[in-house]
Amino acid sequence: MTGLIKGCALALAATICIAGGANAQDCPVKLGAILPVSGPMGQVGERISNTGAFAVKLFNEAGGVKGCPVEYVLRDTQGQSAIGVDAAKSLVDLEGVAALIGAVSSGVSLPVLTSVAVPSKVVQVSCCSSSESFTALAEEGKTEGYWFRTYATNRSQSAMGAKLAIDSGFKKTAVIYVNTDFGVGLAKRFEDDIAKLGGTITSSVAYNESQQSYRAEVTKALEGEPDSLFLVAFPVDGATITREWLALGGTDNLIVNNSLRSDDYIQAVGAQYLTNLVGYDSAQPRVASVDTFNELFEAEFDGPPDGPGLHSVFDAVNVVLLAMEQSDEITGDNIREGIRAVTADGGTEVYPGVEGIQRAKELIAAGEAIRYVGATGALQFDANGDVQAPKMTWKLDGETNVETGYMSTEEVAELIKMLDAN
Amino acid sequence: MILQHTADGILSGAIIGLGAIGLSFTMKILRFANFSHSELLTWGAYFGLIFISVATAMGGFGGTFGPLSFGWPLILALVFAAVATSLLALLLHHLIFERLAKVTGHMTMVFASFGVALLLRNAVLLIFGADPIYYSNTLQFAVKLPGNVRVLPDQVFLLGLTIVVVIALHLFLTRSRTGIAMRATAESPDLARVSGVNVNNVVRWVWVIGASGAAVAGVLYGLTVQLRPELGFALILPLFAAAILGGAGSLYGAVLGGLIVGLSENLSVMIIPTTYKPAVPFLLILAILYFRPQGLFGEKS
Amino acid sequence: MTRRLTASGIVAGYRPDLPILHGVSVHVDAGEVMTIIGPNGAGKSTLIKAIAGLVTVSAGTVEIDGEDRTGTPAHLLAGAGVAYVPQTGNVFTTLTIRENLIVGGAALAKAEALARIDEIFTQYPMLAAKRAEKARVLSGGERQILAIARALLTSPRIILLDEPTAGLSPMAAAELFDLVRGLVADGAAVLMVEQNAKAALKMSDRAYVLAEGENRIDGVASDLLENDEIGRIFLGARPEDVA
Amino acid sequence: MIGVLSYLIFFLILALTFGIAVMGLNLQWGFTGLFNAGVAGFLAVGGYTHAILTGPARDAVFGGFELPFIVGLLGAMVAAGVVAIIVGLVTLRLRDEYLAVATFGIAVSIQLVAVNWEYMTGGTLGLIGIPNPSKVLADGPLRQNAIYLALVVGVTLLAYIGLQRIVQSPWGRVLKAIREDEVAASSLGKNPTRVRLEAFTLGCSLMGLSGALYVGFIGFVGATDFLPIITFQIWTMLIVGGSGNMKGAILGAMIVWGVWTGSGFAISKVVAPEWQAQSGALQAVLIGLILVLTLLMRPKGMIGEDVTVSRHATDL
Repeated sequence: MTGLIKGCALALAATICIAGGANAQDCPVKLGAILPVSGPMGQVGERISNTGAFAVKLFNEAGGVKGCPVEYVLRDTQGQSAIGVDAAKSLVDLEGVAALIGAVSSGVSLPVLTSVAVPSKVVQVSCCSSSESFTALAEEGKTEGYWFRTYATNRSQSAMGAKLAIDSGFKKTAVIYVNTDFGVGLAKRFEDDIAKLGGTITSSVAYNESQQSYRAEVTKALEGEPDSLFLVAFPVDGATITREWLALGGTDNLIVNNSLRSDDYIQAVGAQYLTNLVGYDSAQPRVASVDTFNELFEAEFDGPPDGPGLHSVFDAVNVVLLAMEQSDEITGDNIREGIRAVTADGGTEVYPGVEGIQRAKELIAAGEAIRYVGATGALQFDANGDVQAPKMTWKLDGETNVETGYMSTEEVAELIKMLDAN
Repeated sequence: MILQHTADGILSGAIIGLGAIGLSFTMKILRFANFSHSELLTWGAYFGLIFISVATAMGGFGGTFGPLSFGWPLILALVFAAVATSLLALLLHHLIFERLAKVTGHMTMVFASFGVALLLRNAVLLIFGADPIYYSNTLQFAVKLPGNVRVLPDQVFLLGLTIVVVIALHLFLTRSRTGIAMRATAESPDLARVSGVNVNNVVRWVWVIGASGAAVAGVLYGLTVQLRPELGFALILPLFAAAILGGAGSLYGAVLGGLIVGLSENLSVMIIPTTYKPAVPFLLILAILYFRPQGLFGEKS
Repeated sequence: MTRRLTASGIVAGYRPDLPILHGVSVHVDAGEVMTIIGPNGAGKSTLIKAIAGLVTVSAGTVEIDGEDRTGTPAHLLAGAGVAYVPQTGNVFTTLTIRENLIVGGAALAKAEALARIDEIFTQYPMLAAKRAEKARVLSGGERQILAIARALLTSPRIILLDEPTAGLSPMAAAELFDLVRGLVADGAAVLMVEQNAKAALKMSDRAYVLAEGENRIDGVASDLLENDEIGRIFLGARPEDVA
Repeated sequence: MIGVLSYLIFFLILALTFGIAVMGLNLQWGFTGLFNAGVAGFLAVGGYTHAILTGPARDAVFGGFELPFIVGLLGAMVAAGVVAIIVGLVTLRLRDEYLAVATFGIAVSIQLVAVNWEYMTGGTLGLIGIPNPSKVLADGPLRQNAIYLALVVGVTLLAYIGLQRIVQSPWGRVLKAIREDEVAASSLGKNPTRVRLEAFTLGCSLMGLSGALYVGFIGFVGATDFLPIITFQIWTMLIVGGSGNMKGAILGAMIVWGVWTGSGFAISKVVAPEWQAQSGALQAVLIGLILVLTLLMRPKGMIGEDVTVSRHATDL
């Protein structure tokens, strides 16, 4: 067994070496991020990560948390659960972070939550995980309140998709959806919702991600001669499917889910082929805070913040940092309470950006309540850590996407209530 | 819809068949399952992209052929990709596989091929990024054939090119001394050696043919769909299924195997959920290994 | 008389740590048929493969026409006038007869090879008649002839035969031995491994007896036919080995 | 230093959990010469079985038997073993590289089943709330993880000692004989196919056990937990540690998992966040390089085989 003991010693030494910098000092304040910057979700993950880093940068320009600069410590999950869990654990234990941003896919966020965040009493805020399993876990009390997400769940998305199809006058809709918890959940709900609104589904076809071609799926979805296609996909695969769909003679009456409101998707397909496309997206409420974020983002990245998870990761970072600012001592428990405090009704509204954050810090210092209103508008976390968001609909005008409709949080809630009642 | 699925199957089968030729030869002559072969498709596609980008930057050669979405640059890109991918394969052979073959057994080379696959795939990611790329952003619309079947003109070209490649390879294998030596080596390397065949040379030719086939398949695949770093990786099982189905070392076997795999995949969605489609090549592998381990065209050992 | 082949102190095996030959020495002169006999597992085939360059020689030397060729790759030996016909799998069954011969001429320039193939076809009309057929259709005896014809294509000076008569009818075996005698008459040297010791000794000039990877006895073939010790060496082996 | 200790415990839990699968693979490859390219599939079978047996009941999903932890572990071994027997009966008489391709396909197919068979696996949502026994026994993540580590160490030792006995038994010698020369082994009256099947099954059971320990620790199992790349990671562990040696298997697991997490840690320290997408690819390149270089420079791994017998020298 000497080899084994040597191995242990080696691993121990290595861990201590690399952990040399870790300690419990107050400055800088560390914020952990676990995101898939490489692997199948790399393209999406990288933009999300950069936006998160941007939020931290702005916060630091406003003076940081409690006078300390914030360090954004990113670890790559590569989309693998074991690597994500390990990364989260090392952020918590070795870097001493009190809050985690991430992950993107629910398959990584869930194990991180159950095996790292909750046991270590660390807050985890995801920008993008949409699985209904989180709500179920929270209802069972197993998240202990450490779980939040700034991303609206599937319920409102399917309702929007169905409403959009009916409002556009489509009668027979085909569905092609990504075979993940996100896509499956959304497609199922959509089928129910559109039936209640009087539409029909000609076929509903799941696809596995990262295939080179989707001819078989597209051909199958073309059966029954649909007059429209509801596409639930991410930009890369979504573009492939759309191109094959159009090339094979599919209708250009497309309804797309929120993650396809992205330049990557539109450029890859070609805007000239997408004149009849309609889409919806969460967020973008009619408040100044959203414009503030959009301007900040454009100035930093030379392009609009179109793409999945960008608004929501920005807000995830901000609510966590404000919650830290609000706390006497930066602990997971305090952040957990703080997030609810800085998003509670009745506080003075504060916006993102250097000035907004500075104002928030002044108010907190003065002992006044604040209400953060950010890139996704006024966040309202329910008991399970979920948010509802207002919705918008959009289409393309030339190469740029323009808003065609808006539903406030209340209107969305009413739509869902109507659908659920039938 | 069965006609449409059949047409789709034949067209995707042609690409799988082209890609599988090299894999089949590697399994037979180099005697190991090369899991990095599919990455040569990826590299071939990206080499083609480099050529087209440079050609376009230099003013291009202008125009497209009739209903096809491309012109001369793509034809030349096919040649360039085949040459460049062959050089890459020879480099891998020289740096890794040849050395390993000297010191260890062929199964160790399978391990190594997995490592090489990981290296090649991530190198593409590093150099070209994860975003999908198109040779041409113009969308080509399908032509309606009798029986309500829709095919893209590019895909018809692809099918034709596959037939040309197979005929050329057939002539090479039956007419040239190198081709005959290659078939001899496939059957018995030792007997070939004592007959005066330089087996090392033959092995290099195997890499060149395999890499060229992979490069052509990769470019054509990139043409009909798009380029991304996982292009080849997603095809591993279909390629192996085609090679094993046809019988290791068999040219026609690989191409026919590719067609069968393409057809089965596309027709399968009529009876099973589309999400189980990736398992179809695997089921074919199991079936053929169970009933006819030497493959359809393979020689019994 | 010219010394064609000298192998001295050969140590060889399929794995470096498990040598099968422990220092075997043999030599063959021009115009000579030399036979190696011995019980199963004596290392006869290994020796012949070591000389042909198929088995790595870890100690000892192989000289061909006075030149040290130890460790030369098999395909270069073929060009240097060494021909080897293995016991099994001695033709390419998936190739046509003509293609088999083309492979046999791999070490020659193309025109020369084609000319030699024509000569062979004149010499063996049976092969010419079936030139476009796959070798797998040939009978055992026909395959043996094709195998030797393929080996002869380079006009070798040293011919290594591993059990050429295995599986052949007595008549076919006799024909084959005639063929072999004809080869040495033209100045080649033949080194042959045979299980059929008696028949082989009858048509050989000299012979070596190997056992357990070592030289045991050697001498003029006709003397060995009467040597009692041979029986003892073969004891424990299958009875037909000494038949 | 509490943090370092806490992370170290966590690291060892995962590394040793993988180590058990590496030992299973070692039995198959290092001792029997069986090329199993479907490790991820057998981990998944074990993980899901454990989750089904020990997890809480859910609507519209099979299972939720809430059985004791140990039953989950044993059940995982049995399930993985049964799958191995079915797979083995079809594939084990094949040539090596066909076995590699077939097992690779099995892993892909098992993952497809995991994603799509909602009634059994929870589909894309996975199975949540799998109880971790250490949570009942102690308070606080450090103590809980320490208890779980003790459990994993115990299981690792059991597996190690058991395997050592097995490979040194007459049966173990038959394994090596088959690996070295199948024809010779069968001429000695051993049925190589049967012995290979036994070794394959036992090795896969260990992979099932490893999957169960992982799921029991994480408390969740989902379809993305057992991607094909896991197979590659487990292999690299075996090659780096040295195949044919159980100590090497465990050591290799620690080294490779250490490099993987260590390089991730180092990248997060050194590389600016906006460049990390490239770094992730570099990390994969690093592991690929380690594997290829180990094969080229040190084919016997960190620890060579117990008894040196040169291997597969006759393969070519």
